[in-house]
Amino acid sequence: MTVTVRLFASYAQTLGRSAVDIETPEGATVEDVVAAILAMPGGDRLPPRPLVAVNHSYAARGTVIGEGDEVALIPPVAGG
Amino acid sequence: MTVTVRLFASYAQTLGRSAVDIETPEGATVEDVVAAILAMPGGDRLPPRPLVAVNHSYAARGTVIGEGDEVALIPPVAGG
Amino acid sequence: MIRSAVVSDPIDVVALTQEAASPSAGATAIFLGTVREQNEGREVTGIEYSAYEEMAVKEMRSILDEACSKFGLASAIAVHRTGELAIGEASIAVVLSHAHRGPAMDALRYIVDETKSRAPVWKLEHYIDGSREWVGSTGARHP
Amino acid sequence: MIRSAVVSDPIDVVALTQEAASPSAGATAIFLGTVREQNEGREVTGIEYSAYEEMAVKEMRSILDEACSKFGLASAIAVHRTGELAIGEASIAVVLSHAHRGPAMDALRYIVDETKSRAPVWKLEHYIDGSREWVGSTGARHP
Repeated sequence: MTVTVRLFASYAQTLGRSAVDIETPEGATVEDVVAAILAMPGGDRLPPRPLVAVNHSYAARGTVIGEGDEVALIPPVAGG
Repeated sequence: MTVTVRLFASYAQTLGRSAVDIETPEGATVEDVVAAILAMPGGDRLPPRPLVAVNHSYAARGTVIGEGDEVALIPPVAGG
Repeated sequence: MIRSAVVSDPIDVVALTQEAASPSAGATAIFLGTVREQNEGREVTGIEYSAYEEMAVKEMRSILDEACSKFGLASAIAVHRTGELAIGEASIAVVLSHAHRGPAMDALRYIVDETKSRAPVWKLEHYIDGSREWVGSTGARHP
Repeated sequence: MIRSAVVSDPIDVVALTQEAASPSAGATAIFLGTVREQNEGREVTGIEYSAYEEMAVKEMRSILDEACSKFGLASAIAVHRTGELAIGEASIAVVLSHAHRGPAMDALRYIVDETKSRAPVWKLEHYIDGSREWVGSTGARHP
């Protein structure tokens, strides 16, 4: 399946875009999606274990991604 | 000397006025002024050890009152 | 800007916030004490605040100065209102600014707590049955 | 009233304070985060805030709900602003009310601290020399 991963702030700048499409097998986890992004050109400039959100909530690395889930890499936050 | 003692809130209500003049000898302390007020008619309805301010600051019971000092009995505060 | 005041008009929080603003401040913390419709189970219709004004201004100023030296504030303003207040009206406002949020909130608590226990201000609560009562702490911390 | 929002217009603190008002509240506590002219020794000319809006709104709402169940708030509102902000402008406002002052200030700290560490919001600081830099914590507390 295709998983669209949203990118923000410094990560979007690093990869030069605000989203990437990743091809993953059924049952892929957050960990798998992160590995696929890190393997992309420029992915080596991201931290090795970025935070990930699935459907607008922080997700553990073992979380399984389903069809249609909204996935995002979350750079170190600095609100307020 | 004559010391004018200001009264506020429940104390003013208890004694029916907002100030009382007390005659004291030179060298009188906060303690002496309080004793004089407690001895007045209605003074027995005040607490035995009310807080006292001299010149707009809380004063210890041994503080000596000078000519022209502003003395006040301070009921339990309840600001805010 | 360090300032304390006792006022009879409604407190203008926007004006105080502008007054406390500082380009060196990353945090503004504000406390408003408001008249509650209920106290200790009794229905309140309003509160009449009175103060020993000269002393309240001086004591609140001392508290602000203490907070400035403890916490290093950019600015601090404390205003207490007196007179008849209706439910929801603000009796006290503390507005301060600091470079950082942690000490801003520490200072807010310090100023509010100290003002409540030290400023010579009194409240006469009015209840729905028409009765009135002086409300007060024991003030036991003072000399 | 429990509400979180991400907005691009200036934050209207008066409107939020009115929105958070409650006749059962004796205390209103407010925090404003403002852009400082300096950060870690560098002169700042402004900050560009961006957010993952849907998630920021949801995460801030979760934090408000947590604070309500921990502290029993009468109301709580958190608003984060995005876009280009000048020195002194407010990037975040937290406004809440509670029957009593102690838990009001406890809750204020909780909401501000949690929002800073959890809400997906980022800042790109602009410096006087024309350079720009992403500012961020490590966010190490998350799964």
